[in-house]
Amino acid sequence: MITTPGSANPIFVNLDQIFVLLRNWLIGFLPVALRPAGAAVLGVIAIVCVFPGLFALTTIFERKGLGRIQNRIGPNRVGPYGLFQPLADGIKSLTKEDIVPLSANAVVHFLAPLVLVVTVFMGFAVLPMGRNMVLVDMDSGLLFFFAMGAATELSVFMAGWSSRNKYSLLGAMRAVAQMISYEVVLLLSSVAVVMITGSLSLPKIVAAQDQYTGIFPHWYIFTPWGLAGFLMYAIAATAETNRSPFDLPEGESELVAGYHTEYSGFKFALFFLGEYLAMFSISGLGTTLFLGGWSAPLSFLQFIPSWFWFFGKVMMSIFVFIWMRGTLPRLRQDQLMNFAWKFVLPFTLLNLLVTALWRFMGEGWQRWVVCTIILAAAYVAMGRLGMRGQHFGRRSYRYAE
Amino acid sequence: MTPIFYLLAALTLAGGLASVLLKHLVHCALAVTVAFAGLALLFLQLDAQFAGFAQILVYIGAVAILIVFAILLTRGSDLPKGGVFSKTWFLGLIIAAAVFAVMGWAVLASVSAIPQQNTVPSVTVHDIGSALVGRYVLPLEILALLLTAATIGAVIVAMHEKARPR
Amino acid sequence: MIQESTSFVPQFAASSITRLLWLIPAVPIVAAGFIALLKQPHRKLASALATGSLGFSLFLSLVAFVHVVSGWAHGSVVRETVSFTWLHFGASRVDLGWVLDPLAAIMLVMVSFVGLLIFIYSVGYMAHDENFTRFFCFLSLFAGAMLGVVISNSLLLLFMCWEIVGLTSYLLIGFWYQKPSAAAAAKKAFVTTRVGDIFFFLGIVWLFSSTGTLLLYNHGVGSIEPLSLAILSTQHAGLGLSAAGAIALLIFAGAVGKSGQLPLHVWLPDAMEGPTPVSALIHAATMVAAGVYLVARVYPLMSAGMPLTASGDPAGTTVALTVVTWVGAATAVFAALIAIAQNDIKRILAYSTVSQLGYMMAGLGVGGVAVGMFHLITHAFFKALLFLGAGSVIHGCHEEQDIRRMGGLKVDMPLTFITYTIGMLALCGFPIFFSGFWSKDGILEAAQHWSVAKGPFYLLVFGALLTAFYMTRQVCYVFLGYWRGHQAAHESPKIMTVPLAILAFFAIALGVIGTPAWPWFRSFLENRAATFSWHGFAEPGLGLLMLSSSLVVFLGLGLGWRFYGNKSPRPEEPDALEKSVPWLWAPPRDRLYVDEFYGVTVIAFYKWWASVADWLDRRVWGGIVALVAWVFALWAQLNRLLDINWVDGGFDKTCEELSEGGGLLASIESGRVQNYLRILAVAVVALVVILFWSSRP
Amino acid sequence: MTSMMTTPLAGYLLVAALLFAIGLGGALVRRNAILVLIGIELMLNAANLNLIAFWRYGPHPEALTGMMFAIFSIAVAAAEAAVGLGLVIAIYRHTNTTELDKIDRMKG
Repeated sequence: MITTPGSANPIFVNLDQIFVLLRNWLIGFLPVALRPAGAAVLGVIAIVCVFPGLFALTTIFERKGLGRIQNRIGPNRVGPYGLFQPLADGIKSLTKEDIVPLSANAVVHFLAPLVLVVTVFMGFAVLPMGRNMVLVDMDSGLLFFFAMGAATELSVFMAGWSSRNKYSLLGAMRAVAQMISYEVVLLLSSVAVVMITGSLSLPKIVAAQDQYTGIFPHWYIFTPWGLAGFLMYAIAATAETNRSPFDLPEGESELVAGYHTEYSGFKFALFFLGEYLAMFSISGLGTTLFLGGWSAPLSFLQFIPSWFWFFGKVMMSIFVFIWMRGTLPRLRQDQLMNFAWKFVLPFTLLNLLVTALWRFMGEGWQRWVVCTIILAAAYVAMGRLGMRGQHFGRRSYRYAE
Repeated sequence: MTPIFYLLAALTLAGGLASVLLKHLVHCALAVTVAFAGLALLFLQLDAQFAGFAQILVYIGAVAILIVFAILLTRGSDLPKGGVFSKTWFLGLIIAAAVFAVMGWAVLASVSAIPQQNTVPSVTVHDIGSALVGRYVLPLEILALLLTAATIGAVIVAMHEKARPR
Repeated sequence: MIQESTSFVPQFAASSITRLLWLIPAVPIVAAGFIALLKQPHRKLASALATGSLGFSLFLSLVAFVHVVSGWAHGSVVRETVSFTWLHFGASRVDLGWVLDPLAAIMLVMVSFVGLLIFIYSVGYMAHDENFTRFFCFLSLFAGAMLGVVISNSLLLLFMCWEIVGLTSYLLIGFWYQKPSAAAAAKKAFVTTRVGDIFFFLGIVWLFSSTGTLLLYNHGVGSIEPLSLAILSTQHAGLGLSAAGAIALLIFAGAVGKSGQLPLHVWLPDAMEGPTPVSALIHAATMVAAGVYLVARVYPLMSAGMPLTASGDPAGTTVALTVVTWVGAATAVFAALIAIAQNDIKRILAYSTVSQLGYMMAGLGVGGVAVGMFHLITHAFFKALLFLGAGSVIHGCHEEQDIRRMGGLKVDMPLTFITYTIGMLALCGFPIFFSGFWSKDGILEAAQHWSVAKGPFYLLVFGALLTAFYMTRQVCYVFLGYWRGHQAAHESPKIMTVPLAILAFFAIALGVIGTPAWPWFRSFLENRAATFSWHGFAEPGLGLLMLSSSLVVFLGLGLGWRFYGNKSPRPEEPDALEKSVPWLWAPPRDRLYVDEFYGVTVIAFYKWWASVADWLDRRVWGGIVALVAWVFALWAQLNRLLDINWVDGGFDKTCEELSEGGGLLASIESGRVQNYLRILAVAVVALVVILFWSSRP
Repeated sequence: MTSMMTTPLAGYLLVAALLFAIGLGGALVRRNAILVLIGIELMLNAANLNLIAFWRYGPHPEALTGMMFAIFSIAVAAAEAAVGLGLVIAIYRHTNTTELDKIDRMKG
């Protein structure tokens, strides 16, 4: 699926399509028969290079940002303002001894981080990162993405089980339970978008949102069902990537480090990488589904290249992740599960109904009113219902004072 | 018959065999996951993209995880004392072989009658969706009912004796 | 409730009070229903409900009475009826209804007034009983049913209320059913009155089949109105009786049962086992009077075919009335005789009641409705007074009923003494000042003029003598002399003495309306203008009669004083009369052997019959049954042998085979899943192989 | 044998048959109930492979029959796995074992 940029200015068009042009120029050196394979290889290389770099950047930003939130400086030794810290960390993890516990199941222990990283990388294949910038324009791209996401759970289990460590196993079980619970929500909130777009192909979904009324875009987040779906998606994504406040599987105070307690050196770095890549990919999907993907937020900003918007939105999402991590306390396991099955899931199912209503009510202001009212009423009612019988005492800051 | 087919078939069968023969139950579960993945790839090879991804999503993402959970909840990861194979394993083997023989015979005996259609079918997800809510809407609804019932049933069966003091 | 609907028999304009007449019995009955739902702690509410409802009934009765009196004063005959159809079957139908005429009006006032006083009295008397609310429930039900009897215009409705009265009488006599004697008395009362009721019911059925209606008054077509009576009195029923006479006798049998007349009087003295207010209400003032009232109500039937003089006065009598007269007179003397030798204060009063009821019956027989009814009314007041006084005495003497263990109570219980004495003098017929004198005198006068025989007159005079004698005896024993009981007696509370005082007032004052000078009562009942003139006393023979009856009373009083005055005998000492004439003493003490007579006749016969039936059952029918059973048992044995050797044998063999086969099959069902799977796989293989081989080209 | 395997469909069918046999064998020879379930899953998957293969090489792929069968079968298999494993867990709680030759009591 080839789309043309909205701006007519050739400079901006070329800037927008610069990576596509670059690839086309590069595969021009290959014989025609090998060109598709070459394009694929180039795409894979690009992804494999870009996202780990982004990962490095993100770690330093996260540590700095968290430091800022927690009123400290953060890393500041390596390079200017500690900017080369990720490099130092990378070198360190590569040179550290790879420890495998004696009773561990060595093969599984070795395979677990690989499976994780590979499946997470696979997910990027279907994400449109800019206009015409998608590795595989698959008809059922969304399904592929979730299929790959489902496979990561297995790697988590493999890591936890093979370590032969109680903490690891418990962390893995928690992680798997949590991921399964929230994956349902993740999927169902995405289904709403599919219902409206009528396609599982991510480029088509973005293209459907790349339209404007006046200067405002047709992003799905700007509809009642889209907003509700996006909020549910964001919650589920946070849980799916084991980020705070849903970071129970790695709760340091209880489980040391969860399923990768027994990992060190490069394997640990792979896990670390895998988690951040998962964060990127899930942010990318969220961006694609609800935030208009690579489309510009206002119509007159279309001259700015589409890939800039995509990565900008992803980084904004990452910022929100970091922000939440620095702000919210960790949940309890039962709270987490109750929240998933008793609030988020029912609300997402209702959102599906509302989406169907939206789809079949036709154009007009009525559907805005009806859908908003239903969702707001459901939100209030379910919130009240969920909070019934819950009593919060006055918060005590005994230790903080 | 492409090399990729042989590769995938070998992977699948190896996964299946390993899942049956390995001593450790968790290894079996992981091996069966490999078999599932191989099957999914075979589906892709057969141009059934949707079915392939659904296979991964359901079997690797759900069934394999369920199996693993069941293993851990029943302490299946410990090795049993009396060996993993039943006393009548030889009989079982013969029966399985007989089944394969019969089926293989059936397949090979009917090669000439097997239809042959080598054009790649152009089936999109959209078509599948339309078929699901069109021609196959009744099975779909029944399936939804079945899944709901199964969910409730599984929950009830699994929590049934929770109240009994251990 | 009764609506103005098509089932209403068209009426001439009945006054509104007549339309509302049904409320008089209905309100107490509904109140009884409410009280039945109350628990024991709600005593006040229960008593308030009962007395309130009866007070309401009294108010309505007074309104009805005033309505009738004013109608009578204007010279019109007041007999208003309201009726409605209860049942249709085929061509015939049963109408029920109520009537308001002078007879009903006067009875209504009497029953509700005396009843109300007794209700009030009961609040004090039963205050400590643990079944207080039940008592008032029964009392209320009784009062309602009794009022229903009074207003009934249909013999069937009357009979229903009559039976409810019987039921409540049973319940109230047996109120203290823990006492075996009370339970037995209740049973006796119930069974004995049933005997009379059967005849009564037969009479009703006969009447219905003859006249086709059970309404008494129905604008000329009622069953006791001239049209029907003319037919009835010409029909012959055998034994020289007309149909009217026969029916009247059957109905009278019911009255005999209810009013304790001679053959069936045995239950009444025993009924004294009930609480004293019950004795006063049921067995003195109202229920027993129902029999008399019934005879009065159907008096036209009783007197059907009576020869009349040219002026319309009765010139003879009928068979039915003759029987009524003789039975009444005999009862009067018979019961008075027994009363002489009784020692239980209530039992004496009970026999006195029987005796007085005899007077009423005789009065009805010889003098018509007015004579009998006047004695009924006065008797109701003074007998209620006496019973309540006796209750007060019993209450004050700590539930002591034996007059030999009392004495000297005039000091301890002055109010009771005064009122009791008034009642006693009224009962004796003390001249001039007491109502009893005038009513009894009326009866005696009528008896003297009775054309058929003089026997009843002499019997009644003798009864008056005996009455004065035994009442004197009782009063001397109870109030004079010195105290012979265990604990000191005490006066009763106000709630009991005030009704006594009111009743005492009426025991004196009621005589005014029945003197020969101003026969208001008689005129009222007979629909004549009441005129006052001293010439009433100037009737030939009347002065002599009054004088002689007064003399008889004084003689009785004097004899009583002679034997018992101020003696204060010890309880274990023989009676004064027994000491002087011992041969005369034993029969009345033993109640003239009536119970024993029944014991050796009726009851013995039933026992003999029962034993015969028992023998028949055991020997004859039992033998036949046993024979049949034996035949069947033999057949069953044969069957059993057949079963065991033939059927069972074959069946067992089959079962064995089956269970063996089942065992074989069960060994496949090992419970091992893999076994099943294996078998399944083998079966599939076999199936496929067979399939392919069979379809080989 | 290779000479007979002239068509790709036959190859897929043979692979499916072999997978089925492996699954059956696993279900027959292993003692653990969970493994029996794994074997059953394998058999189901072999059937799915058959269905997909027939759909792909059948005369009317656009009718989607085989594909739909496979998709429904996948969904049913998920339900079957959930209930089956729930049963295994319940049985384990009851008898404290998952070894099938020890679980042969016919009443609870």
